[in-house]
Amino acid sequence: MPGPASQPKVRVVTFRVDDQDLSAREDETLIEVCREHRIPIPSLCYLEGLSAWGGCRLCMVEIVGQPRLAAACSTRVVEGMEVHTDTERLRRYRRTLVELLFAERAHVCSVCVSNGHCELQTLAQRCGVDHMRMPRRAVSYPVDSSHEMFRVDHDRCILCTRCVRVCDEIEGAHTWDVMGRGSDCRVITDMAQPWAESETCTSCGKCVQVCPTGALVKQGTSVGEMVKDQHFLPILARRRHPR
Amino acid sequence: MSLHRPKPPLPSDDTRWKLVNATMRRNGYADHALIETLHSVQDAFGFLDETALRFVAASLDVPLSKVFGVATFYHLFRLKPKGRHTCVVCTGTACYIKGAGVLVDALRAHHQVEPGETTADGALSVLTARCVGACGLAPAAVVDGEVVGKLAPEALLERLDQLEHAKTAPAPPPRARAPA
Amino acid sequence: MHLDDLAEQAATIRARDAETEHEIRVCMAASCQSSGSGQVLDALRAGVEPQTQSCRVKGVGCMGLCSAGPLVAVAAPGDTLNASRLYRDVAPTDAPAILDNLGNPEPIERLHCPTDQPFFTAQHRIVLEHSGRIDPDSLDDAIAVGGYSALVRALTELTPAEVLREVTSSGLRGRGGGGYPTGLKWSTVAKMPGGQKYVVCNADEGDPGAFMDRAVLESDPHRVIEGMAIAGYAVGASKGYVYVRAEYPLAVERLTNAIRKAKRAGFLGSQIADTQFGFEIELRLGAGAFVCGEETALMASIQGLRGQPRPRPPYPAEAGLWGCPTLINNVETFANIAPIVREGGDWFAALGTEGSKGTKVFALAGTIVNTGLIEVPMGTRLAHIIEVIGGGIPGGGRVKAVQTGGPSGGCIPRAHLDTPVDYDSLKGLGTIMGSGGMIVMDERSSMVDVARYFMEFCMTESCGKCVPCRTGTQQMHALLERIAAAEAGRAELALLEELCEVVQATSLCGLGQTAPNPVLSTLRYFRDEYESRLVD
Amino acid sequence: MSATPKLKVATAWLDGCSGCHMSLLDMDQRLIELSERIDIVYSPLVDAKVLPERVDVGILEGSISNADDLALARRFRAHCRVLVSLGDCAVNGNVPAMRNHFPLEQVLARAYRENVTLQPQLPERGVPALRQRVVPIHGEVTVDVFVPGCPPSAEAIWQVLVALLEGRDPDPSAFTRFGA
Repeated sequence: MPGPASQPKVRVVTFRVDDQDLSAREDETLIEVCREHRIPIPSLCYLEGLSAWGGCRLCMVEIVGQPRLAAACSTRVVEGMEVHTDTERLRRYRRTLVELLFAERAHVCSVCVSNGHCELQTLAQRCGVDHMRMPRRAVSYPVDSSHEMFRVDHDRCILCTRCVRVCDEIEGAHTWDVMGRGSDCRVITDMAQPWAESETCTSCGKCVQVCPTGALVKQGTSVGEMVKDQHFLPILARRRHPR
Repeated sequence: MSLHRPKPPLPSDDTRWKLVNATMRRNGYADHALIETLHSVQDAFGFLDETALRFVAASLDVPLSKVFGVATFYHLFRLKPKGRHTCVVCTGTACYIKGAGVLVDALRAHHQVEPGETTADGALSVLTARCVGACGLAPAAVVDGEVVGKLAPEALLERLDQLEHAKTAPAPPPRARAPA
Repeated sequence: MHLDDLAEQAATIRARDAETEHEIRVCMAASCQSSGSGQVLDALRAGVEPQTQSCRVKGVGCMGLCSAGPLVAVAAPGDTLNASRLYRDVAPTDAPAILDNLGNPEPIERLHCPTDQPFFTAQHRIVLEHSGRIDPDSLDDAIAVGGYSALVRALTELTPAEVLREVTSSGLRGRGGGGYPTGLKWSTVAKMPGGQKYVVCNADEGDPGAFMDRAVLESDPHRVIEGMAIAGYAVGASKGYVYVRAEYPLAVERLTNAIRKAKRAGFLGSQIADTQFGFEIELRLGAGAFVCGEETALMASIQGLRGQPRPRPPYPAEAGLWGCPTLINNVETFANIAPIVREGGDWFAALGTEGSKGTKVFALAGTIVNTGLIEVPMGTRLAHIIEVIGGGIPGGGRVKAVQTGGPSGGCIPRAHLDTPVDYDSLKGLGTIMGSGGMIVMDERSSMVDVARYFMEFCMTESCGKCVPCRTGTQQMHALLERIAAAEAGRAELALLEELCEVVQATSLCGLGQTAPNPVLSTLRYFRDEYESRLVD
Repeated sequence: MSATPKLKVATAWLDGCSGCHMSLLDMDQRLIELSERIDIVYSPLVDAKVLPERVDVGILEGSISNADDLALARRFRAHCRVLVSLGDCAVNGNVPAMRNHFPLEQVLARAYRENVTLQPQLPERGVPALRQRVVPIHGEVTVDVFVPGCPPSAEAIWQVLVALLEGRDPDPSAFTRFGA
């Protein structure tokens, strides 16, 4: 018999996105509103149900009157704002960012278990990236197949930290984190030991499901067989952190 | 909800653990004392090994991966023991313009060691630093904690040779082992 | 404690000091210490023992002319640096000669470093007013020259709003690089609803070639503490952190010492100057990460996390340390506060230019005769700083370019040396004021190589969080290596420029957004150096 | 139709599996339509053994992995007005470039010594020398059109050729992607 919850006063604001008049609660971010209204804004680190990270920079948009671009995932809507999400300049930046990601590690789509179901691959096609102008960085990382159910292939990791956040914020285990700095960053389990030896991993597999690429996958999958299922995330997020 | 959080026992009876513990106690075993505590481990033991990282993680109740993430993010933290002597070549702008690169090359050629590494015999660790603030003495290096400036490569090599021959600097104490 | 009590205490100390005829000041800042000033101090002390009353030997902070260290000044107590007799390149064996010469009207010729040369006379010292005069480890010395009088005055005679008004009217802008109006920043934090607030001093001076903050901390630490406490009073914060580079052990030691002494004397702690205001300062050490100079990364580091920036807003003034309103200023900014409160905001605003008030401390380094620390009014022409104060290029060579702002800045070519140094003029030239590093380069320096050097810096210091900075700096560095080695063609130069634009526009924090600056500025002024290396 | 001169097309496969050429043949009856509008003047699929002086469209499959690949890519660039990178190997190195993770000596040892039971030896005669690193075509010569895919579908290749025939800029991303 719950009484009326004392709602903090949240205003509703109106604004314009790509010539479309919209309204939303002022505590919502641009990307939330755009996704709700099916205005496509690319992102590889944002995922509904996880905290915003602001790392991939693909969701940058133009706000009229602001000299700098804004990341839609970490910008709240403001009364009267006018947003452009798909200008020629933004398209060019996004293409370059996707190219940079492809060139950073050995993303070889043809032999990836996520081929055909990979967010990076799909985004490349959508952005019109048909080649990389810069050479691929000459590094490679070992594949950790020690876990009986899952596998991590760092060559396919884009450091979006979705796995880190889902493990910390939803599962509560905080098995994953990031080690190192710059391009040498790597996602790690516990003390960067083989996944199977992790003392904190509950083998829940959420990290695998939220991974946008073929970096975290199920064992026993072959090329193109790894299909991710993320429908659980908004549901669990609401249960864990009721608004 | 407050769950009981037991403090882990000290990894060994090495008294240096007490210094580490004191840092954590002074900060109320709060998770934000992590970097301070890692500094104190490194001051006491010279580097951060797995035993220490696990002890700190358990004491401050910080996830292992987070501790490892922090320890590897900051360039000052070392996960391997240092050599008997260290030579930090300053590669700040002023030193760079005045030939820090030549110093690094000389060390590479003469001691077969890359910056960030220790010679095979454990005698010398070579590091680079982004400006030690002695721009007036460029190019400068810090040899066993002492800043030496206006260096020609020959002078630096000679100075390092003297260190090894003199053997005056005490070797760092051996790393404490946890009781089996 | 009343202002009168403090003034009386200062007078007593000065009177006691004045009983000594000569004061021998030995620079004990890091650079002179590296040249052996510690042994000089010991030798002088050993020699002076029998004479006691007539002569006092003390270690002091930076006197500025680092390239001539160890520096020793012979003065009457209370004398300014310029009024003293200065000796350069002093060795411990020179101690007897210096002591023997105390009464002589003529200085020792072979050691003498005249203080009537432009390096000293053309400066205007506010931040460094006591640097090189007082013993940084002595609270008495600080009090004797008026230390903490601004704090006590603020607490006992001014309301927080009045302090804010002085800081705002002074026109002081942040000295850490961005140049954000300090008064505005303070007011924002002050306006946030009560509860826990923090004051943070950013002493993570990471620009290679910059050592202003280090010198202030090593020479006059109480001044920074005083500035922070005044800030705490003005914005309603009771706790402060100094985030200082671990690479500066001497600064850490002196600051620790100063905080302890200030606390014991009641300038920190609860009920300061018998008022209800309390303020504590805690030191936090960095661990070698340039990006921690960025304010959100710095706060993450204080909280024991990886020093990775987060998107702003919320700004630290609204939600900073542990989500509380937090004021972050750099060392030099805090060092300006006590004089502003003491002399008034209008006094400060009368110095400098229209948009940039007061003075600025610069670290002069590179290919220049006088390497060291200088303080000049905003608006001083670059040529004046380099040719007159800095003494020009050794051997009379020509300046090719001056680099300001470190890895976030750019190179100013010789043709623009007539520019006045202020925030807006430098911005117009495609560089920034930055924290005050000023590297002079002569004709031998390759601008492509300079750009490559700074890009390597940004690449290794990138935290790895955002894609453009993490991978973009790495690709730009690879392109610069190829251009420097004459392996790249026109298409690669075009790609470099494209990457500059993308990294600048899309990076998460200031480190990434400004990382292309050294490339863009050298391309702007020295494009021919790039093009002459292209192969096609 | 026959009034307009036919487009001269040359194709070659470098370091690849020839799958992209198979995909080209997968066009089925459209090949007949194509044959009325283009002439294949040089290709592993036809008998002509000399690359004509002037070619309208050159299509390269595979990456540049050895000395012969490089020579052929350069010849194509010199002779072709429009150069097309066909397939992932040509566009980004794909599988052949996976050997870049290892030094060339290790790659050769693995292929010709460690995994060979009968008379293990490095081939020296009659084979082109492998280059240290595998690069996509545009790593060495300028490329005009990139058609990713492993292999690109017959439809994608058709669309690209039709666009070139009609003098339009092809938009391969509308029909194909990396790994497709």
